[in-house]
Amino acid sequence: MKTRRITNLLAAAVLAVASGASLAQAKEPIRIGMVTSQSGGFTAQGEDSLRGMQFAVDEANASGGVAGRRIEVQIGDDESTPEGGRRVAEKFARSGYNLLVGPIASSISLALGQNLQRWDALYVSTLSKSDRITGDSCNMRMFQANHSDAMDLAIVQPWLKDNAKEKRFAILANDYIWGRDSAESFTKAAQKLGKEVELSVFAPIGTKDFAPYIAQLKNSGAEAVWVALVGRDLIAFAKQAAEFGLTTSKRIIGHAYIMSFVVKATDSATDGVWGVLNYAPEIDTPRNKALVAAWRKKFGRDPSENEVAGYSGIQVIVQGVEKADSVKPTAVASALSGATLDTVWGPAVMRAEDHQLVKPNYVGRVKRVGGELRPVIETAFEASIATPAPTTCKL
Amino acid sequence: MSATLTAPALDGAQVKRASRLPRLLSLTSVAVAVGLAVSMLVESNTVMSLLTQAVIYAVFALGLGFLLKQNGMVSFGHALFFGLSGYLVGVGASLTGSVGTVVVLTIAGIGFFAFALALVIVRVPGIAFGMLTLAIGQSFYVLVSKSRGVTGGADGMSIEFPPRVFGLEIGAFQDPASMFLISWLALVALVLALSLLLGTRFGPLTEAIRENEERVRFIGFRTLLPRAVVFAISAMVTAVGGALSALYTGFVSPESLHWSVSGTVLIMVVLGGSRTLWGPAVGAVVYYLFRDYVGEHTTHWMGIFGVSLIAVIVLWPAGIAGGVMHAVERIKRGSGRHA
Amino acid sequence: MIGLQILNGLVYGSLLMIVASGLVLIYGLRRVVNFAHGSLFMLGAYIAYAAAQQFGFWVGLVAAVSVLAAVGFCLDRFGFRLLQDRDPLTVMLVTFGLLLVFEDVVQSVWGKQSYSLAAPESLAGTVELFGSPFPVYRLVIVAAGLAVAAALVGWLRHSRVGLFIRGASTDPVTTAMQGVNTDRLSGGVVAVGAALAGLAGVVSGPFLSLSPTMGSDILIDSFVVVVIGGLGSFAGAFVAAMILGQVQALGAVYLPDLAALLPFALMTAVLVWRPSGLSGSRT
Amino acid sequence: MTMTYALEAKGLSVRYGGVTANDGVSMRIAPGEIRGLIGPNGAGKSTFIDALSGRRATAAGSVHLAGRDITALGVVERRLLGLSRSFQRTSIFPGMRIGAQMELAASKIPDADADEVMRELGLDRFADRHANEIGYGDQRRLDIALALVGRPSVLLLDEPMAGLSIEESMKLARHLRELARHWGVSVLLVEHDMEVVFGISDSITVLETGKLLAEGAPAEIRAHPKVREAYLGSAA
Repeated sequence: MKTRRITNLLAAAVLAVASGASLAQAKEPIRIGMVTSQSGGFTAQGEDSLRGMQFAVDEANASGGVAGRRIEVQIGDDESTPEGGRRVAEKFARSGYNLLVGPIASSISLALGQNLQRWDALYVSTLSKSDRITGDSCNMRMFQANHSDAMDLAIVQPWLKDNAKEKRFAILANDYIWGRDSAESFTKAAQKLGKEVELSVFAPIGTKDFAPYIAQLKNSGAEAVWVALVGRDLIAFAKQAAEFGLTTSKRIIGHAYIMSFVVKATDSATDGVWGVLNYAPEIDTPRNKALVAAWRKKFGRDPSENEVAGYSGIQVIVQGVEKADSVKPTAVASALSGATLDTVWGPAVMRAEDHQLVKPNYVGRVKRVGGELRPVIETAFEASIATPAPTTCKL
Repeated sequence: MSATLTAPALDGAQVKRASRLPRLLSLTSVAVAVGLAVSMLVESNTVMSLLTQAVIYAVFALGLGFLLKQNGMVSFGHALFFGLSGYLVGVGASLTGSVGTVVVLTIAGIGFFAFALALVIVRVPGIAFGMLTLAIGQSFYVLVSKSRGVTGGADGMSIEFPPRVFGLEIGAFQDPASMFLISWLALVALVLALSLLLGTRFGPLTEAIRENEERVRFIGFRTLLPRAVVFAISAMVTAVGGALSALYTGFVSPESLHWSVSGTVLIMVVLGGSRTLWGPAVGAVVYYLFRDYVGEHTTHWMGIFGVSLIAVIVLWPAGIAGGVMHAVERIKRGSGRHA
Repeated sequence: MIGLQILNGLVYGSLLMIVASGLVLIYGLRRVVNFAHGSLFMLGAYIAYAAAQQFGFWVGLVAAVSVLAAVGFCLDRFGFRLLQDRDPLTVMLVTFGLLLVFEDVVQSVWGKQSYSLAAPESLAGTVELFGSPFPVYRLVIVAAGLAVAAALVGWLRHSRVGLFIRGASTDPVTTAMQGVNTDRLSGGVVAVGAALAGLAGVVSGPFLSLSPTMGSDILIDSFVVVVIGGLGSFAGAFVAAMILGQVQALGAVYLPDLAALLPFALMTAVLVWRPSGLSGSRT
Repeated sequence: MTMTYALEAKGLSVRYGGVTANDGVSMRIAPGEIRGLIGPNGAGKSTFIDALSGRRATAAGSVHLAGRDITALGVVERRLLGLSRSFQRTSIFPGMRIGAQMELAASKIPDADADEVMRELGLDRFADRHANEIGYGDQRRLDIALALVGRPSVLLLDEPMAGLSIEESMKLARHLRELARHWGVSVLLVEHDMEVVFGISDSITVLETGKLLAEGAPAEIRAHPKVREAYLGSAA
C-alpha cells in the first residue's frame, strides 16, 4: 500500500521533471553564476543580495521562464577576496554558467572584469561602486547596474545647495582609496558652494573604537558631518556616535550609510541620519510597485537596497538574453550595450560608451515609518543629474 | 679497516651524496612525467584551472614549509612575499617590456629584502616570531591598501603584460592547461634545487640549528647567518609563487598580502606535513580539492574543514606526507622480513 | 581634549586587557596560543544577545560567562589535556580549526547579519567629563577592567591555586615535579580564561556590533598585547593593553596617517628591542 | 718562572638580577690537568662554566686560553680556539642521526675525526640512529662526544656523570684520564659524585656562595677544615 503510493509519487515526479525538461529543451537555459560573499567581511551584504537574486530567478522560473528559457544558477562563495571570487567565477564560467553576477567588493568585480574574455563570460556588477568598473578598467563584457561612486557624489552638490543650511562641515572617512576619494569629492562640492570643511579625519579600516574620532568631530566647529565608512566600521561608528550624542548634536550625512542592514544592526542609533540613498520601496514605478508587493507577500516586509540590487542584476541579464534571443555572452553583451532596460527605477539606458546603467539617485533620511525605522527618500535627482558623463572608458 | 679510518667522515658523506643524486634525478623525471600526464589526460578546463591554482599555492607552501622544516619557525607573514612579488612583477611589467628580467629581479630583490629583515628578526623566539612576522606583513597590507597611484589601492591592480614573456606567448601563462605545466615544472625544479641544497652541509647545519641552536654555537658554528639564509630562500620560493600567480591571473590585490592568506597556507603546510620538502605541496593540492568538493555540497565548508583539520592534525602528527612515509616504511619492512 | 582621549584609550585598553588576560592564563598554564580565543569572545557576545532578548542584559551576561566557562573546561578536558605532549604548533592549529568551527556554528544559529546588544537601562546615558558628555557605559568598562585586574592579582597573589599558576607559568616542568597536579588545575584555569573572553564579548556588545567576524578582529589586537607584554606575563599584558589603548586613541588624533600601522610598529619595536617582550628577560 | 696555563680565570665576577653568582674567582688549569670543581648547590659552579665558555657575560675579570685573553670573544670563537663544554641538561640534537650530528660537529674543525670519538665513547654502533631513540646514558655520552670532536685543549664538563650507572661513570672517568694523559686535554669537572671527583682529579677547587673557598690536591681538600665544615661535613 505504502509502496504503491511512493511509486505513484515517483511517477508523478518523473513526469513533472520530464515536462519541465521538454520545455527547457525548446531553448537553451540561462545559466547564471552567482558569485557572492558568504564568508569574510562582506557576508551580511552577500546574504541580502543573494536573497534578491534568488527571488528574481524564482519569480522568472515560476512564470514559465524567460522567453521559453528556464534559469539555472550556481551559487559560490567568494570569501570576500578577489582571489576567491576569481576562483569561483572561473569555475562557473568554464562549466557553462558564464553569465556572472553578485560580488560586493569592487576589487572582486575588477578581478573578474579582467578575465571575462578569457573565460568567454559576461559580468553584471550589482553591488560594487568603484568608478574604475566604468572607467579605466571597463570592458565590452562588463556592465555596471549599480550606482557608481561618481553617481553618489554627483548629487551631493545639488543637494547641499538647496537643502543644507549648514556652513561648516567635518568629514570622517575610512583611510583608504574609497574613503579618501569620497572626502575629496565632498570637500570640493562644499567649497564650490562657499561652505567650509573644518576637519577631515581618516580612520583605518577595521577600527573598532571610534571614540577618539568622535571626540574630535564633537570638538570641531562643524555643524554637520560627512561620513564615508565601510561595513562593520560603519556599524560600530553608528552605535558609538549615538552613544556619545553626536547624532543629536550635529547632522550626520552618510555616503553609503543609510542602508537597511546598518539600520537593523544598530537599534535606533541611525534615527535621523541623512545620506545618499540608492533605493527605497516608495519609488513610484510600475516595476517597483510589483516587486514590493510580491516581496511583501513572500517575506512580510519591504525589500532592502541590497536585496533590490541583487534583484536588478538578474533583471539586467534576463533582459539582455531576451533582447539577444541568445545566451551567448558576446550576444548578450552587444544586446545590452546601449539598450533601454525596464528597471525598478523606471526605464534606464545601459550607456553604450561605458556600460553604466543611467538611473536616478536619491538623498534620504532614516525615519520611523509605521513604527519601524528605515531610510526614506527626501529628495530625488533624475538620471540626467545623477549620472555623470562617461570618463576614461573607451569601448 | 685502518685505511678507511684516516678520513672516513668525509668519504662517508660523499658516498651518501653520490647515491642520492641518481635517486633524486629519477624521482624528478617521474614527477615531470606525472605533470605531463595530468596536463594531457585531464580534459576539463574547470579541473585544470583548479589544479593550476593548487600548484601555484603549492609553490607558496613549499617556501613556507622550508622555513618550518629547516628553521622550526612559523611565519604568519609570508603572504607579504607572495603579494609583494605579484605587485613588483605588475609594476615592473608596466614599466618595461621585459617581464622575464622583471621576474628574476623581483625574486632576487625579495631575497635580499627578506635576508636583511631576517638578520633583525630571527632573534625573536618561538611564537613571538610568528606574531612579529604577522605584524610586518599586516603593515605592508595596510600600506598597499592605502596607497594610490601604481598599486591601485584596495581595488587591486590589473597587470598589462606584453605579448611575450620568457619567450612564450602570454596566453600560455593564462591558459590553465599550459600554466599548470609551467607551474608544475617550476615546483619540481624548486623541490629538486632545495633537495640538492639540503644535501650539502647546509642541510644538517640548519637542521641542527632548528633542533638546538645554542648547541650549534658550542660546536663552533655561527647561527644567525644560516637562519637568515633559510628565511631568505623561503621568501624567494614564496615569491616565485607570487610571480606565477600574477602571471596567471593578471591581477594583484592587497588581500593577497593579508595574514589570513599566510594562515591558510600554514594550514596547507601542516596538513601536508613539514618534515619532507614535498609535504606542504601535497597539503596545498589536498586543501584545494577538498574545499572545492565540500564547497560544492554545503555552505558549511568552514566548519567541516575545521573538524577535518583537527582530525588530521590529531591522528597524523606528521601530516599526510608523514602518514604516507610511515605506511611506505611499514610495507618495506614487512616485505623485507618476508624476503 | 587630551584628557578625554586618554580616557578613551583607557576604555579600549580595559577591554583588550580582559580579553588578553584570558589568553595569558591559557598560555601560562598550557603553553597554548589559543587562536580560538577570539571566537570565544564572539560566542560570549552572541549568547548574551540571545539571552538578553528574553531576560535582559544582566541575565545575558551571567549566561554568557557561565556557558563560556563550561566551554573552556571542556576545551581543556577534551582538547588541551590530550594534546599536551604535542608540539605547540600542532595545538595552535587545532585551536585554529576550532575557530573555523565556532564561526560556522555562530553563522548557522544566528545568521550572517550584524546584531546590536543594548546596554542595560541603568547604565545608559552620559555624564559630563572634561566638558563633554561621556557615556556612563564606557566608564563601566574601565571599572570592569580594573575589577578583573584586581581579582586576578588577588587570586594569583594570595591563593594556593594562584601560587601554582604563577609557578606553572614560569616553569611548568619544575612545578609538575613538585607534585602540582597541572591537569586538575588547568581545567579550572582554562575555564576562567574562556569566561574572561566571554565577559569581554558581552561587555563590548553595546559599543561594537555582533558579527561572525568580530572574533578575528579582536584576536589580532589581543595577540599584539600578549606578545608585547611578554607571553605568559599578566603584568606585561596589563601594561601592554593600556599602552595599546593609548597608542590607538592618541595616534588617531596626533598621527592620523599612521594610526593603522601604530600597533604593529609598536610590537615590532618592542620585540626588536626585547625579543621576549616587555616582561621577558633580555637574553 | 712564567708558565702558560691551558686556561686561566682572573678575578671573574658574574652578576644577574642583583645576585652576584661568581665573585672574583681566579683559577689556573695546566695542560693535561684534571681539575675538580665542587661546592654546595648554588655555589656558582655552573655559572662559572657558563662564564668560561662565553655563555654568560662577565661583570669583571678576564679569561685566558693558552695565554690569550679571550674575555671579549663569543661562544663560537672560544670553541674554535679549543675551549669546549658539555651541559648539565643534556644538550644534543634529538631529531638528527648521531652520525650526522657528529659529522657536523667535526666539519668546522680541521683534522677532526668524528668516527674515532664515537668509537671511543661507544657511540659508533648508533651512528644511524636518531639521538632521541637511544638511552639516557648514551645521550649523556653523545653530549660529551659533541664537545670532544676536534680534541679541544680545554674541556668543561658540567656534571657529566649525572644519570649514569656506576659502571658507566667509572668507564667515563677512565676515559677522561686517558684524554688528559694521551691527548693533553685539560678538564674542568663539575661533579656531585665525590668518589669520582676525588678519584680522578689532579687538584680540586671549592666554591662557596660564588667565592673561592679552597684549592689544592685532593688529599689537602679532604683535610681542609673549612671545606669539611661547609660542604663535606654534610655530604660525606
